[in-house]
Amino acid sequence: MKSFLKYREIWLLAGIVVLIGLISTRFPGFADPSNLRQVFNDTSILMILALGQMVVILTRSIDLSMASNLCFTGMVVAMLNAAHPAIPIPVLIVVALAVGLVLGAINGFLVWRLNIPSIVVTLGTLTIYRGTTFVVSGGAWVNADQMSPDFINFQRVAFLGLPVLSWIAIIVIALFFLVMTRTAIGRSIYAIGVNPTASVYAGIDVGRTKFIVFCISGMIGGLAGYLWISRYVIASVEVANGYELNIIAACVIGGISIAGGIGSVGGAVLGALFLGIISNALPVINISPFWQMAISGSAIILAVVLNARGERRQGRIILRKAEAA
Amino acid sequence: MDTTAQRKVETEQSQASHPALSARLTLAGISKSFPGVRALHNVSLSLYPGQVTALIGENGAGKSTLVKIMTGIYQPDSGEIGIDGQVTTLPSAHAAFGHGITAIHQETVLFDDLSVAENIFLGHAPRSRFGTIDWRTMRKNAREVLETMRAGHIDADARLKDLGIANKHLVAVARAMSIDARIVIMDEPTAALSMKEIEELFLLIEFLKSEGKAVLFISHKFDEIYRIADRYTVFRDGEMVGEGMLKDTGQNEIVRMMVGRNVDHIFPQREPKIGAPVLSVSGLSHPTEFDDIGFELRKGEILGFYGLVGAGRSEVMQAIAGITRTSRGAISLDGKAIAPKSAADSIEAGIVYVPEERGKQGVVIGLPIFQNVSLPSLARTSKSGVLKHAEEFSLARSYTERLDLRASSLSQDVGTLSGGNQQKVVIAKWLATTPKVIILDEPTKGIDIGSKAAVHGFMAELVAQGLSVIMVSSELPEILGMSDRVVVMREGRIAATYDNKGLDAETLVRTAAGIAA
Amino acid sequence: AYADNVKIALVVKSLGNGFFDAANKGAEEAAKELGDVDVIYTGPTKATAEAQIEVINSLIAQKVNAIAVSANDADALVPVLKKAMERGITVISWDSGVAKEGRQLHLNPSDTGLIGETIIKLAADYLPEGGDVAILSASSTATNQNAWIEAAKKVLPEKFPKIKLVATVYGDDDSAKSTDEAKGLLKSYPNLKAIIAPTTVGVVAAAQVVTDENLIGKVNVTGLALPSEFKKFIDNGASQAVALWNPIDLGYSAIYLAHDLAVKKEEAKPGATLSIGRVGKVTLDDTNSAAMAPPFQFDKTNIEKFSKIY
Amino acid sequence: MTDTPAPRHIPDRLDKPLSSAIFSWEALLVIIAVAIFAVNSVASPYFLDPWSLSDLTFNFTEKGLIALAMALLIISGEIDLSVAAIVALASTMMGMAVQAGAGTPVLVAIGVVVGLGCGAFNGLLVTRLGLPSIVVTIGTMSLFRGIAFIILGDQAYKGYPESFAFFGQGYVWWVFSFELALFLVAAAIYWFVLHRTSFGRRIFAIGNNPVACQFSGVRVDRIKFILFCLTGLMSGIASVLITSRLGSTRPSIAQGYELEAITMVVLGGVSILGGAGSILGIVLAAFIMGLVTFGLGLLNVPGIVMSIFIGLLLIIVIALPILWRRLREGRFA
Ligand SMILES: Nc1ncnc2c1ncn2[C@@H]1O[C@H](COP(=O)(O)OP(=O)(O)OP(=O)(O)O)[C@@H](O)[C@H]1O
Ligand SMILES: Nc1ncnc2c1ncn2[C@@H]1O[C@H](COP(=O)(O)OP(=O)(O)OP(=O)(O)O)[C@@H](O)[C@H]1O
Ligand SMILES: [Mg+2]
Ligand SMILES: [Mg+2]
Repeated sequence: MKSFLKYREIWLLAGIVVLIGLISTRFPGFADPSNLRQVFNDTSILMILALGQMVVILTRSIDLSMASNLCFTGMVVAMLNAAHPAIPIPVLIVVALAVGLVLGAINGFLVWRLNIPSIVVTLGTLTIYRGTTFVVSGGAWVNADQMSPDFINFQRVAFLGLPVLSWIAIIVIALFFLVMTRTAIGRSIYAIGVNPTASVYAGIDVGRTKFIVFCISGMIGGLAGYLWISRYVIASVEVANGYELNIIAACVIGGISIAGGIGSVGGAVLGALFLGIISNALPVINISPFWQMAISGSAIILAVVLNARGERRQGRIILRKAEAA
Repeated sequence: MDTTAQRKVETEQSQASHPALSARLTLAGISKSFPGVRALHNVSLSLYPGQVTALIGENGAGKSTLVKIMTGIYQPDSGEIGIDGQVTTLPSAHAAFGHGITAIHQETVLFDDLSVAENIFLGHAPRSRFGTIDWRTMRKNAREVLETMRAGHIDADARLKDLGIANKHLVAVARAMSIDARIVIMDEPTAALSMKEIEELFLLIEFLKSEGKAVLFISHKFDEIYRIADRYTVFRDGEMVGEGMLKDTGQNEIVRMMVGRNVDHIFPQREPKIGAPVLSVSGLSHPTEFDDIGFELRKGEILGFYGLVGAGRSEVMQAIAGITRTSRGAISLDGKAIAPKSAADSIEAGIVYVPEERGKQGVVIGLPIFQNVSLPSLARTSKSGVLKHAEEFSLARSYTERLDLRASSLSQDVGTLSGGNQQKVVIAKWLATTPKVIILDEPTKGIDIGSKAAVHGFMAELVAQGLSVIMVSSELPEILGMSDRVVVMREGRIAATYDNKGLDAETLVRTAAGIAA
Repeated sequence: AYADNVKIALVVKSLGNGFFDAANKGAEEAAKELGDVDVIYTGPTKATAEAQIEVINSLIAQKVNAIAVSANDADALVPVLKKAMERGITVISWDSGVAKEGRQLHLNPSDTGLIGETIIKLAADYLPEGGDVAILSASSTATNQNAWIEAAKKVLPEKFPKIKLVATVYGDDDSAKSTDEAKGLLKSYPNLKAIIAPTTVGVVAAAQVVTDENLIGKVNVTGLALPSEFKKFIDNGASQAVALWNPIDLGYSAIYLAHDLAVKKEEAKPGATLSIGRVGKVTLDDTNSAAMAPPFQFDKTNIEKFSKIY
Repeated sequence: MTDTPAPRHIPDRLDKPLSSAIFSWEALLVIIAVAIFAVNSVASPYFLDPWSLSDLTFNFTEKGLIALAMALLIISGEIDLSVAAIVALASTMMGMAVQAGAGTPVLVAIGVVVGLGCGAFNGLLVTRLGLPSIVVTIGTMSLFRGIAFIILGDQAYKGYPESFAFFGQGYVWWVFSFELALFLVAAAIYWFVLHRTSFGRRIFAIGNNPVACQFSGVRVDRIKFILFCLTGLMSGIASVLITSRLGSTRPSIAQGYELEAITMVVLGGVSILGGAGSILGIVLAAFIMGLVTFGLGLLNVPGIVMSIFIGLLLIIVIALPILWRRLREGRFA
């Protein structure tokens, strides 16, 4: 019996193909490889963020502070760049990862050591991190002119036909895939989501694993912070306001169960891609922008309904077993 | 774990029949308290290689708590743990693992959405050269472990979710086997198993003994204890009250140690006054779980339902109680057709179902005892929707005291009660609805001998008052001792219905297993 | 003596916006000039009407003498501002207006019609042959943007017959959404010659997209932008020119007018002419609105200079 | 048979130590509220003014009304993130009715009914299809507000009748606004329902163990459905108030209210995991949030800095009892 997860992802992939097909009937160029490459690039940040959120959701937690973390880290990195344009970009990326890690670690620490539910912790830090961005920046923006050309262009450099941003996404996806399927920590993350009590009995340190998971989502938030700011070339307090829900929506559409333990890297990536395609396509197929919200809302509901369908319809089936025997 | 200061402790060998044998694990002077409850007080226990030690005690005596201390899940407030004569600590489940201590816990604790192989190897999966998990070797090893346990029929790639309950239990055992354990703890492993699987488990325990492992075996069933265990330790109210070799000690003596008095569990003598049919079921079917179920329950009768675990008895009962939907069939109560769509409907009609899985379906952990008891009877303990606390308390008291509940107050969270005492709350809760028909699904699962007698006595009282009882049980003595008639189910269908006059155990077992006499 | 100072609140759409910070500079300048004024520079961080109302409520409680507000919503603020006026507080709106019953006067940064015309003209100046243009606005609920777009549409047929406005989209003053919308425009209208973004977030996003897609020289981005934020794109050629009024003057004038109404008890009625210090004079129209000055254009020749100022 | 001894007597309840009352959540909130009140009075000379205090209540009444119903929903183990979107949709519908010439009673009815309808829609999705509510309502959050955007686009509805203004701007007596009065009355009703009725008891039970409740004859789905409807209804009522207070409707109305309402609920001591909480806590939390935002507003602290305070307050208030317990148990890490 083949794994059920694969089944779900194939459906999602099919859904995406159909979606692209539909869009192509109204906008022929949409399915061109060059355009799809661009859609992938445009969705890269969301994919990265969705992966970070995924590991958190898998452990039955949630990180509502990712977008605020992104905003804060982005601002820090942008200000650093504005003040010291000589700092090389790789160093800035390390700084972004480190700042994000610290913010994630704060969440993780509160969840781990004080046992506060993650939704409460991150509901709090959601406002705290964004507020701190305001304090740190004094409310001022960092704009394109203050950023160094390297800062802005790093992710845009083409390498083997793809911009660096796309490559970063590909590397992150590969890393997550490796970690989630091939390492003890990855499997612990699943185990905790499936059955936290059993995990304790199996010798997994649930608290510490949750801490690690928040560190991961924090680092991802930080990385996304740099990528976001250098992509949209403006750092302000408003950056990615409310984006946390998009990230969660991508996970949900990707079949990651909010109850933990179920979901895969492929699902998260496809879920993000699905949302990315919608937001990319609506403007080009001349659907009034006012419809966009309702459409993505409906897509989320549809995805949940379909996922739940697949998840159920599993009885014990005593009779059939009896017949087979 | 070697960093802890190590020091010799003298091992107690006072009554060991092999004075030369030294204990593999010794617990000395262990105490553990929870807020308001002293679970363990200055208890000691020794486990010897190649021997099975039975840990015996009433519900709430502290057995599971001790198991959790031995597996690093709880930390003792005081006391010493010695392994192979070295004092050590078990700060985490991982540390216990490292000492080769493994346990099958009272509540099955496994991972539904992971594969069988992963369930067995989670936390100690084989690694590849790069330090990543080697799935191929893991699956191979899983198959090997299952083979050695004679459970090769379990697919190592299957998701645990898709296994039957007994097979899940075997996976739990396989997990314990998969690490090279030196100390194996089994906390009521047989509670959810059928006869056949219990036999297989015992073979396994014999195998473990022969391999020189030290085994701790917890059960409330004396026949099992005497069959498999070599030595015993008895706990009462969190204290150790005796230990020794089973072959030197009679059951009555142990029971006296356990409860501090004589309990001779004989099933209550009843003078059944069987009346007209109360509940009749015909042609009841479910698309996938059971087919064409038909029987009658009469006034003042105890109808036993016997079968192997997974025969579908619980499913049928849940359908009668309105919890699962049926595809076909009719149910009538007192001659009137009923079609309950929810438990609320059936309770209103006068049929109650006392579920089998108490943690999941029975108690509401987080609410105090009295609120648990009054939950299905809220309509009676409130007036036009407004609660009347005094009535809730008196309702709760009258039922819990009759079942000899051990609790410090009725406002205590049920979650802080021991498994058996929770079961009493569960029974009290449904009895308090004053039903016409009560369906008890494994009513004495995990209940100690004294309370068992109380439950059985209570059942007898109920039918004497004119109630009708359906008792689903996998325990043969209970079925034979309590039922007026016995329905045997096999694979979702009724295999036979017997009158309990001169009925013998063998007939039942053969019918349940589908082996012709 | 300090307590006797006139307290004037400069309420902006949202804090942390370069435009309003510049306006505050002007406000402080006016306060210094007038001598007896304390400026309270405040506003919500989220650009919503509800948040702005909370701010105004606390200003009413502080018994400020005057409130000069740039509104997030022309209608939703009316009740609370009416309440302020009932409690004797002078209320004017500036930049983004409030409906007539909610304020004593409104100071437009510039004439609405003129802004509408300017944003089209900025595009048309560099399109002698004419062509397709599109507008990328802020949020669909922004009062002033909507008014400008309306005005722009009105002047198109007569004054700029060769310019074809093919679409109006909304980026919600959110970089990511504005970027998506700008990309969408470029995909849907391959012949697009200019994107007009009368909002500072949108114009930056559009210019960055044009830069990224190597369309500099093919698509011209224009609109309203703060020189300091936009300099890069004038420099790299993604934009030929943008326009804006002087936010410093705007803040200065708002405080001046509020002070005159609150202290000198000038009456705000249609036709009245009020002085705004060094900026000059304004005359109120029949909705009690006045326009400060025509928009000022920035291009390669002067962006360097102004980017240092605001 | 067995020589069973006489059954032991189990007392109703043990006497609780006084400290457990003193260190209850509500007590903690009262202390915080009083402290903030005192600080505000000292920090700003304008604070202790009846009209200021009255204006202050507008900062929380609408969200507070939603929080009351949300508290019940969260106690039952569900959540509704779509409340603010319901407010927007209900307001939009009222706006449409105004354009069609509806009078005040019809408007109120429409607001309430639309709210109820949206709540029922959420409830159906969650109970009938068995979907997780957090996900469903993330979806309906976009859907409901999306519909408002489709209807209104870049337009606004205004022209609400004079008499409609009373709900959001009127006063029942002196400085006591209609909104405040409504909030207090609603809080009293919710208190009674949650803490004194069998319905309330079932809500707690469901939050702790829905399966056991189902087996116990509690109509779990029906109760959850009712709670979603109630939450929708309260959002509808809040929509009437806020629309009346603003005198106009835009699709972006009440943006972000969902998180503020949830913050209020959590600050009020409701367990986000379900099964525990009290209405008194919610009322106190509502006042605290109003006091903090208004007090800082009087000092002209920017809103975003206030939000840092609220975020810190949330975490600290949740963390304090935990730290206190650890301190007492002597296992302070
Ligand atoms: N987490 C806990 N919090 C509070 N009290 C507890 C907790 N766990 C166990 N107890 C209490 O400790 C005592 C011992 O419980 P334990 O589960 O060890 O009993 P047991 O001997 O395993 O009983 P059973 O045969 O019913 O399983 C009981 O009084 C129980 O109420
Ligand atoms: N494959 C399974 N997965 C999960 N739970 C199971 C499975 N098989 C059995 N169970 C659980 O075990 C219990 C018994 O199952 P079932 O109703 O099929 O058999 P039964 O004849 O009533 O057996 P029992 O002797 O345990 O009462 C049920 O409550 C069910 O939830
Ligand atoms: Mg136990
Ligand atoms: Mg069963």
